[in-house]
Amino acid sequence: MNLAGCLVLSGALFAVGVFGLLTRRNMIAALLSLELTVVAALINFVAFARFGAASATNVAGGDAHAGSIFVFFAVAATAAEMALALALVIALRRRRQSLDITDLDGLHG
Amino acid sequence: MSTPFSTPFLSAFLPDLALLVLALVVLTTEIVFRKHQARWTARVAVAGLAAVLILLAALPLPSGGVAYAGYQVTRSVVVWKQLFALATLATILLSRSYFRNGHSLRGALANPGAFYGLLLFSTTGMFALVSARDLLTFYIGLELATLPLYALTALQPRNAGSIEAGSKYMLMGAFASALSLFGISFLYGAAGSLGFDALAKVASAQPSLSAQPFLLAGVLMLLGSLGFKLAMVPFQMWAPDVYEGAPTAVTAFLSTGSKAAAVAATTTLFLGPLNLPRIDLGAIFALAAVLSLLAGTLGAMRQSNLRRFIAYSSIAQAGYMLMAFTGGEGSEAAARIALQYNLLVYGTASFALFFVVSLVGRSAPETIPSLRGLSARSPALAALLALSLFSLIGIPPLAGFLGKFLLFAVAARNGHYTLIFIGALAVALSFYYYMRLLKEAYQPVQTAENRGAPASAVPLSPIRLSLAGKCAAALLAILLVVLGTCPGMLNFIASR
Amino acid sequence: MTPVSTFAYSAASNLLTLTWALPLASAAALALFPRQRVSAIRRFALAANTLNLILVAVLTVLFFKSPPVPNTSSGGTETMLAFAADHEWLSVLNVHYLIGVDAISITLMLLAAVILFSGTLASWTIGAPGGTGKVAALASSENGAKEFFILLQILAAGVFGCFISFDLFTFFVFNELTLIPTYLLIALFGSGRREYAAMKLTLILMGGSALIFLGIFGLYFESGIHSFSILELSQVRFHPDFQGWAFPVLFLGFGILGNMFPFHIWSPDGHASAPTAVSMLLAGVHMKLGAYGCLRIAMYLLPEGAGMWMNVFLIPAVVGVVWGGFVAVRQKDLKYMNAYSSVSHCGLVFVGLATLNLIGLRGAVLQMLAHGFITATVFAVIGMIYQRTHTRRIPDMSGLMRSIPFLSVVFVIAGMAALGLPGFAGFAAELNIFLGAFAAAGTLARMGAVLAVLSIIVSAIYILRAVNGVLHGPPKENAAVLSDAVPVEKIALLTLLAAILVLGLWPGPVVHRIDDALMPILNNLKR
Amino acid sequence: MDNPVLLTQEAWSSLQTAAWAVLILPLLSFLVNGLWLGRKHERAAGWTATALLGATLACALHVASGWRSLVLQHPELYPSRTALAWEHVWLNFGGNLSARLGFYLDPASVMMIVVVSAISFLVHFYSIRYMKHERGAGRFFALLSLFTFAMLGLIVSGNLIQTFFFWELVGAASYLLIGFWYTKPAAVAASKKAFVLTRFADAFFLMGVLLTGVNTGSFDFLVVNGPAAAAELNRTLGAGLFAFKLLSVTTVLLYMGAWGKSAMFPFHVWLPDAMEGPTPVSALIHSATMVVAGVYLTARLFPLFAAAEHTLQLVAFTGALTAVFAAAVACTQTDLKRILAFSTLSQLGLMMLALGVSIPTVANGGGGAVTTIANTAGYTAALFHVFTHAFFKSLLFLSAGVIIHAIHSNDLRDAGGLRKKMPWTYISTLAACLALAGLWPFAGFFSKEEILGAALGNGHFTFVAAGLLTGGLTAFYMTRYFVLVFHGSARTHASSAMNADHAGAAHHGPTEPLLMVLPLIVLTVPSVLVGWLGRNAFLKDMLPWTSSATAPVEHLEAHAGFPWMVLVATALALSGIGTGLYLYGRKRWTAGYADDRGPWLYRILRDKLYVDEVYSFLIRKVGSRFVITPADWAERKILNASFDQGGGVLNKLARGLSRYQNGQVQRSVATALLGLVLLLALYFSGSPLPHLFGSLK
Repeated sequence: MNLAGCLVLSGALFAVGVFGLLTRRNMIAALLSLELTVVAALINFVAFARFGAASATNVAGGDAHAGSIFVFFAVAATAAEMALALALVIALRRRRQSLDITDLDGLHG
Repeated sequence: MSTPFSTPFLSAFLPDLALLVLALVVLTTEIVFRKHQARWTARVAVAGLAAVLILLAALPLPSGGVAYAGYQVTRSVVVWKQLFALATLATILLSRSYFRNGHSLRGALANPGAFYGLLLFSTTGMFALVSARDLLTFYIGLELATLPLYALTALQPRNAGSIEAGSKYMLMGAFASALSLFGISFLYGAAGSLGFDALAKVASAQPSLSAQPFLLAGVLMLLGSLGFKLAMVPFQMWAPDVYEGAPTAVTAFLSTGSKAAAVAATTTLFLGPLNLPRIDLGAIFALAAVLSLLAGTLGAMRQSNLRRFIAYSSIAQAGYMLMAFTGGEGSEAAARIALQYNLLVYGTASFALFFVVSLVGRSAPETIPSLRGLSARSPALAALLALSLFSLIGIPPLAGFLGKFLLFAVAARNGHYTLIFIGALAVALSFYYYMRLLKEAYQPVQTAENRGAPASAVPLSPIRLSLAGKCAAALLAILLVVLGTCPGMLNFIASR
Repeated sequence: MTPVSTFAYSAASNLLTLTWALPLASAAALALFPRQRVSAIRRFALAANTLNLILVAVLTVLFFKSPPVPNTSSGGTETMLAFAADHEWLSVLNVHYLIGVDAISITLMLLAAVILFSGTLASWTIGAPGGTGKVAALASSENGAKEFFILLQILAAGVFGCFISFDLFTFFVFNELTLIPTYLLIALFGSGRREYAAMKLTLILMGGSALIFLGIFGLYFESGIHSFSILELSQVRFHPDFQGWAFPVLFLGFGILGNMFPFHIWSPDGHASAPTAVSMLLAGVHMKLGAYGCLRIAMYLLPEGAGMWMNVFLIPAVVGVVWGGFVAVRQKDLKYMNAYSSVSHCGLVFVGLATLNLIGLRGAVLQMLAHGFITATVFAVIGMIYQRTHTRRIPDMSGLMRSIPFLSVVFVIAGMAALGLPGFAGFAAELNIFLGAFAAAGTLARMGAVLAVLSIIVSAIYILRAVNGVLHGPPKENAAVLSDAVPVEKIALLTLLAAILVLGLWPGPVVHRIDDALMPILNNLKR
Repeated sequence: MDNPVLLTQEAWSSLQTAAWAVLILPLLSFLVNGLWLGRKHERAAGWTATALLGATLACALHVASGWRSLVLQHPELYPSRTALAWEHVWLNFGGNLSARLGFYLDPASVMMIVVVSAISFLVHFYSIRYMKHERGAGRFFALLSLFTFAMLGLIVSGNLIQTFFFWELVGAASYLLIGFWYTKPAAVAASKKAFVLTRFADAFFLMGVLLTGVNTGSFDFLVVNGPAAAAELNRTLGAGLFAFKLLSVTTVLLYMGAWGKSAMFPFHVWLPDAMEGPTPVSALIHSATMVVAGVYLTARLFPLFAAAEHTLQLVAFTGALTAVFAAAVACTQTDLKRILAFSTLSQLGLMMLALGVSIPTVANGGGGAVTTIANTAGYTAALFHVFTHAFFKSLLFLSAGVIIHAIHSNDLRDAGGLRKKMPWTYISTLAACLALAGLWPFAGFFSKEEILGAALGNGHFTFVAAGLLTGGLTAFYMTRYFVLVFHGSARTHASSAMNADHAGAAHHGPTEPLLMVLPLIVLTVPSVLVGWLGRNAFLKDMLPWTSSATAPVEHLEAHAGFPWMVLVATALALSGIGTGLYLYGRKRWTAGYADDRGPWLYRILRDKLYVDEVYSFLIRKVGSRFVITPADWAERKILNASFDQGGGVLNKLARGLSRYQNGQVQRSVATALLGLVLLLALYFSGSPLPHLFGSLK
C-alpha cells in the first residue's frame, strides 16, 4: 500500500459517508454515515503518519507519531459527539415517534 | 523550556484551569442545593466567572507571552478570553429569569446545573481554541466549544422546536467537525507536523497554493468547518432554524459567544500560520463576505419572526467581520484589533437587543409585531432598542460605526474598494430592515383603536423593569454610546 | 508626515466646539423636561437656539474683523483656519478632532444658525393641541413637542459639527449624526406618506454616504501619510489613476446629498412630508452640506480628478437646473413646487462648481447661502399658510392676500427673491454663476450657461403660478377668517428676509472674504 | 478714449447731493408708504408721496441745470458732454470687469430724468383724487414710487449690469402695479403675462450683457461703445453652417431686452392687456417711462449697434412693422385705454424706426464697421420724439382716466357728448390729439418730421412710406377717438350700467374733479410748446457719444427733398382727420360692429391679428404637451419609480431566499458542500469573480 492508495480509500469512504448523510431518511443511518466520514479522516491521518512527507523527508520538527496520537483524541471527541447525538435521538423518539430527518422541517422560512 | 509548574506558566494557564474547575463545580451544585437550585447555581457560576475575569486581568504576563507544548498565552489571546468570559457572564445573567415559571411562553427551563455547566464547558473550549499552538489543541478546543451548544439548544424537551433545532444543529455540526478532521489530516500531511510553526514554514515555502494540493484541500475544508461556526455563506443555512428553536439565552450565546469563538478561531488560523501572501484567500474571504452580507440582508428584509431576524442579522454581521481577513500581508495586528473591538461592540448591541426581546417575550410571541407600542409600554426599553438597532446598523456616534469603520479600514489597506462600497451599501440597506423593528416600537397603538380595529392582541400592560433590569439597561445604553465616542477601550485593545 | 501647520490655539476654538456642543447639551437637557410642559420645552429650545445664533454671529464678526492671513509660502494651497484647534481623538486611526473655520464655513454656519433660530420659531405651534404637530405617531396621548425639539437639536449639532471639522473622519461622523434625527423627525412628525418619504430619503442619503465612505478610505490609504486631516491631504499629489476613479465617487457621494440631478428623487418627497422646521433645515442647510463637501473635499483634495470629470458633471448639473424648473411648473402642492425649485437652484450650485474658475466658485458659494435663506423663507411661509388653511394644494386656495396680508407680502418677496430679482441674494449669486459659466472655456460650458440663463424664465413661470394662484384672484367663499402672522412668526420671517436683503444689496464684504477662502482651492485646481 | 470725468471739483458738490437725492427720495417714499403710512392713513400716503416726488422733480431740474452750466457750456473740458456724478462699486469680477452703481450724466440721461420725474410727479398728484375711494391706496403709492425709483436708476446707469439690475426691478414694479386689483382674475392674468413675457426677453438680454462683459472685459457703456470693444467682438465663432459673427449675435441679444420691454411686434401682446391696471399706472408706465426704456437702451448702445452690420436694420424693420400694425389695429378698438395702448405701440415703433435709420442704407455706402457715424439725425429724432410723446401721451391717458371716472366704463360706445360736461378735459384732449396727429404748431409735428427727415436723409424710402402711413392712420383713429368721446349724443350702451364692477368708480363726485384736471392743464402746455422750443436744443446737443469728439452734424434741412415731405405728411394728417370727422361726426358711425359682423379686414384687425391666439397655442399645445408633461411624467414614472422598482427586486430576491430555506437539514448540508466545491472551482478557474472584490492596488 502506498500513500496514494490510502488517500483513495479515505476519499471513497468520505464520499460514501457524505452520500449516506444526504440520502438516508433515518436519523440513526445519518449518524452512521457521519461516522464513516470520521473514519475516513482517521485513515488519512495514519496514512500520512506512515507514508507522509514527515517520515520520508524527515523534515526537521516533523514527527510521524503526531498523526497516530491525533487519532486517539479524534476518536474520543467523536465518541462524545455520538453519545450526545444518540441522546438527541432518544429525545426525538420520545417526542415524535419517527426518526425521519425530512420531518424535521417545523422551523423554516 | 519553562516547566509546567514554573510561575509564568502557572500564571498564564490559571484562568483556564479555574474555568474548568468552575464548570465541574457548577455541574455538581445541583446535588448540594435542593431548593432554589437555579438561583444558587447561577450565583456560583457568576461568582466563578467574575473570579476568572479578575484572574485574566490581574495575572502578570511577560510581553512575549508564555508557550508550552501545544498551548500558548499572549496578551492578545487574553483579550479574546476576556471577550468569551464576558459573553458567558452576560448569557448567565440573561438566562436566570428563564428558570422561573411563566417567564416565557415557551415554558420554563429545567435543570440549571446542566445548563450552566454546559455553558462553562463551552467557554473552556473557546479558551483552549484561542490559545492553541498546534492543530491538536485547536481541534480539541473547537470540539469542546461546539458540542455543549448542541445540548444547550435541545434543553427544552417540552418545546418541539428545541428538539428539532438541536438535532439539526447536531447533524450539521457533526458534518462540520468531520470536515475539520479531514482538513487537519491534509494539513498534517502537507506540513508533516501538527505545530503551527511547521505549518507556517510549509505554507510560505511552496511557490503557489495550487502547487500544494494537500495544503489547499486542508485550508478549504478547515475554512468550511469554521465557516459553519461563523454562519457565513454558504454554510449559514442552519442558523435561522437553530436561533429560532433554541431557548432565548442560548440564542443569545450563539449569536455572541459562539460567533466570537468562530472569529477567534479563524483569526488564530488564517491570520496566524496560513496568512501568507501566496495564499490568495483574501479574494475568497471577500466573496464570502459579500455573499453573507447579501444573504443576511435579504433574509432579514421580509422576516417577521424576531429570532430568525436576529439570525439573518448575525449572518450579515459575520459578513462585515469577514472583511478583516482580506487585509493581506502585514494586516494581522490591525485585523485583530478591528475584530476584537467589533465583537465587543456587536456583543453589547446584541445583548441589549436580547434584553428587550426577553422582556417583550414574557407576554407575547417573539415576533416583530409584538414590539408594537413598546414606546408606550416602556419608553426606556424603546430607547434602548433604538440605541442597539442604530449601533447594529453602524450609525455614528454609536459604537457600531467605529467597529465597522475599523473593519473597512483593514480591507481598504489592501485596496478592496469595491468590497467597501458593497459593505457600505449593506449598511444602508440594513437601516431599512432594522428600522422595521423601531417602526413597530413607535407605532401608535391609538390608530389601531381609532381605526375601529379591535385592540391589538397584545394587552397594553406597561413593562416594569426590576432594579437589576434597570441597571443592566442603563449600563448597556451607556456602553453603546461611550464605546462609540471614547477611544479608551480601543486604545486598550490596540495596546495588547 | 508634513507637520500640521501650527495654529494659534485660541480660546475661540472652544467657542467653536460650543456651536455643536450647545445644541447637543440642550437636547440632553430637554430630555429631562416632563412631556406635558410644552410651552416650557418650546421656550427652552428657543433660548438655546437664540444663544447659538448669538454665538455664531459673534464668531462671524470676530472672523470678519480679523480673517486668517493666507500664507503664500506653499504656493497658497493651504487653507488658513481661524479659531483652529487640534486634539487627537482616535490614535489607532490617527483621527484628530481638527476644527477650524474659513470664510465659506463661517458663512454657512451663520446660515444654519439663522435658519435654526427661525425654524424653532416657525414650529411654535407644534405639539400644541390642534397644532400641526399633533403627533399621530407617538403612542402616548400627549403631543410630541419634547421629542421634536430633542431631535431638532441633535440635527443642528450634526450640521454645525460638519461645517467646523477639517478632519474627514469627524466630518463623516457629524454628517451621519444628522441621519437618525432626520429620519425620526420626518417619520414621526411628518405628514402625508411620511414613513415612505423618510425611508426613501434616508436610504438614498446613506447610499451617498457609502460613496463618501469609499472616497475617504481611498484618500486615507492612497495618500501615503495615513491621515484624515484635509489640510495635510491637500498638500499630497495623488496618483492620477487614483484620482480618476476617486473624484467621481466622492463628487457623486456629496452630489447625492447636495440634490444633484439624477439623485434628487429623495428631496421632493422628503420635503413635502417633513414638518416645517425640518424641511427648512433640510433644504436650507443639510443640502448645502453636499455642495460644501464637493467643494471642500472632492475638488480641493483631488484637483486633477476635478479637471478630468468636471465637464462630465456639468451635464447633470445643467439638466437638473432645467428639469427642476419644468417639473415644478406642473406641481399642484406648494411644498413639492418649492422642493423642485430647490432641485433647480441646487443644480445652479453645481453649474457654478463645474466652471472651475474664481467667479463660478464664488457664485456657487453665494448661491448656497442665497438659496439656503430663500428656500427656508418659502418653506416657513408655506408651513404657516398650511397651519391656517390646512391645505397645500394651489387650486384649493385663492385670494389669501386679503385675509393674511403680512404672510402674503412675505410670500411675494420670497417668491421674487427665488426667481432671482435683483436686490435679493438670488440675483447676486446667479449673476456670478452665469458670468463664471460664460467665462469658462469650451463650447459645452457655454451651452450649459445658455440653458442655465434660460432657466430664469421657467423659474418665473412656476413661482408666479404659485404666488398668483394662492394669494391673488377672488377669495374663496368658504375661506374661514384666517388670522394673520403672530409676532413669533413675524420675527422668524423678518430675520430671514433681512438676511436675503443684506446678502443681495451688499455682497461686497462677504464676497471678498469668500474669495480669500477660495484661493487655496483654486491654486490647487491650477497646479 | 476718454473715460467719464468724475465730477470731483468742489463746485459739483451741490450737483452730487442733488444727484443722490433724485434716487433716494422715491425710494424713501416707497419705504415710508410701504411700511408705515400705507396701511394706517391712506390719505396721508398720497400727499407724502406726491410731495416727495415733487422734491425729486426739483432735484432733477437742479441736476439738469447744473449739468448744463458745468458740462454743456465747457466742451473743452467735457468733449463728449458726459460726466459721472458719483460711483460706488457693488461687485468686482477681476480685472476692470466690475458691477458698479453710478449716476451717469449725458444729454440723453439728463433729458430722461427730467421727463420721468415730471410725469411721475403729475401722475402721483392725479392719483390722489383718482384713488380716493380705492382700497389699498397706500400700497398703490408705494409701488408707484418704487417704479419711479427703479426707472430713474435705469436711466442714470453707466454700465450694463446696473441697467439690468434696475431693468428687472422696473419689470417687477409694473407686475405689481398691473396686478393692483388682485381680486380681478383678468388683472392677475395680465400682470403674470407682462412679467413672464418681459422676463423671457430679459433672459436673452442678460445673455447679451454677459457675452459683452466676458468678451470686451468691461460692462461700462463708454468702453463697450468704443471701437476696441467692437473690434474684439468682431470675430466669427462656430464653423460652417453655424458660423456666426459674435458682434451681431451679442447686439441682437442686447436688442432682445429692448424688444420685450418696448413691446415691439412679436412681444407686444402684454401691453394691451396691461391696461387692466389702474389708469394712472398706464399713464406713467405704459406711455411715458417703462416702455420707452427699450428705446433708451438702444440709444445708449447706439454706437455698438451701429458697428454691427444688420442690427440697426433689424431695429428699423421691427419699428416700422410695429408702427403700421399697431396704428391699423388702433383704428378698430372699442376700449378707450386699448386705443391709447396701441397708439403708444405705434409711436414706439416710430422711435425704433428713427434709431434704425441713423446710418445710410447699404446702397449708399452704409453697412460695414462704422467707425464714425456719419449721420446721427435718427438718434436725435428718436430721443426728441421720446421727449414730446411722453407729454401728450400721458396727457391722453390721464384724460381717459377722467372720462372713465365719469362714465364708469372703459368702453368707447358708452362715451359720447361729454363736450359740455368736461370743458377742460375737452380742450386738453384736443391739444393732445392734434399733437399726436402731428399738426404744425403742436409738439408731435416737429418730432415726427425729424424722424421722417432722418429716414429720408439716409435714403430709407420704404421706412419713410411706413412713417407717413402711420402718421395718416394715427390722425384717423385719434379723430375717431375724440369725436366719439366728446361729440354726438350721449349714447347709453346697454351694458354701461352693469359693468361698474370697476371697484373705484361707484361714486358721485363732480364729472371733472379739479385735482384730476390740474395735471391735464399742466401737461397741455408742453404738448403744445415743447416741439417748437425744444427742437433747436435737441438738434444741437442731443448727439450720441462718439469716439471722435467732433463729429460733423449735418443738418437735414439742407437736404433737397425735405420741404415737400413735410407737406405730404401734413396733408396725410389732415385727410386722416377729415375722414374721421366725416365718418364718425356726420354719418354717425358707431364705435364698432357687433362681434362677427363687419368686413373681414375689420374683424382681423379688431382681434389683433390673432397673435394672442398663436401664443396660447404655443404655450398650451406645444409647451405643456411636449415639454412640461413629459418632464413631469418622466419624473414620476422613471426617476421616482426607479427607487421603488429597486425595492421590488430586492423583495422578490428575499422571498426566493426564504422559500429556499425550507428547514431541511440535508438541504443545508448539500448547500454547504456545493459552496465548498464552488469555492474550490472558483479558486482554480482564475475567474475574475474573486478578483472583482480583489485589491485595486
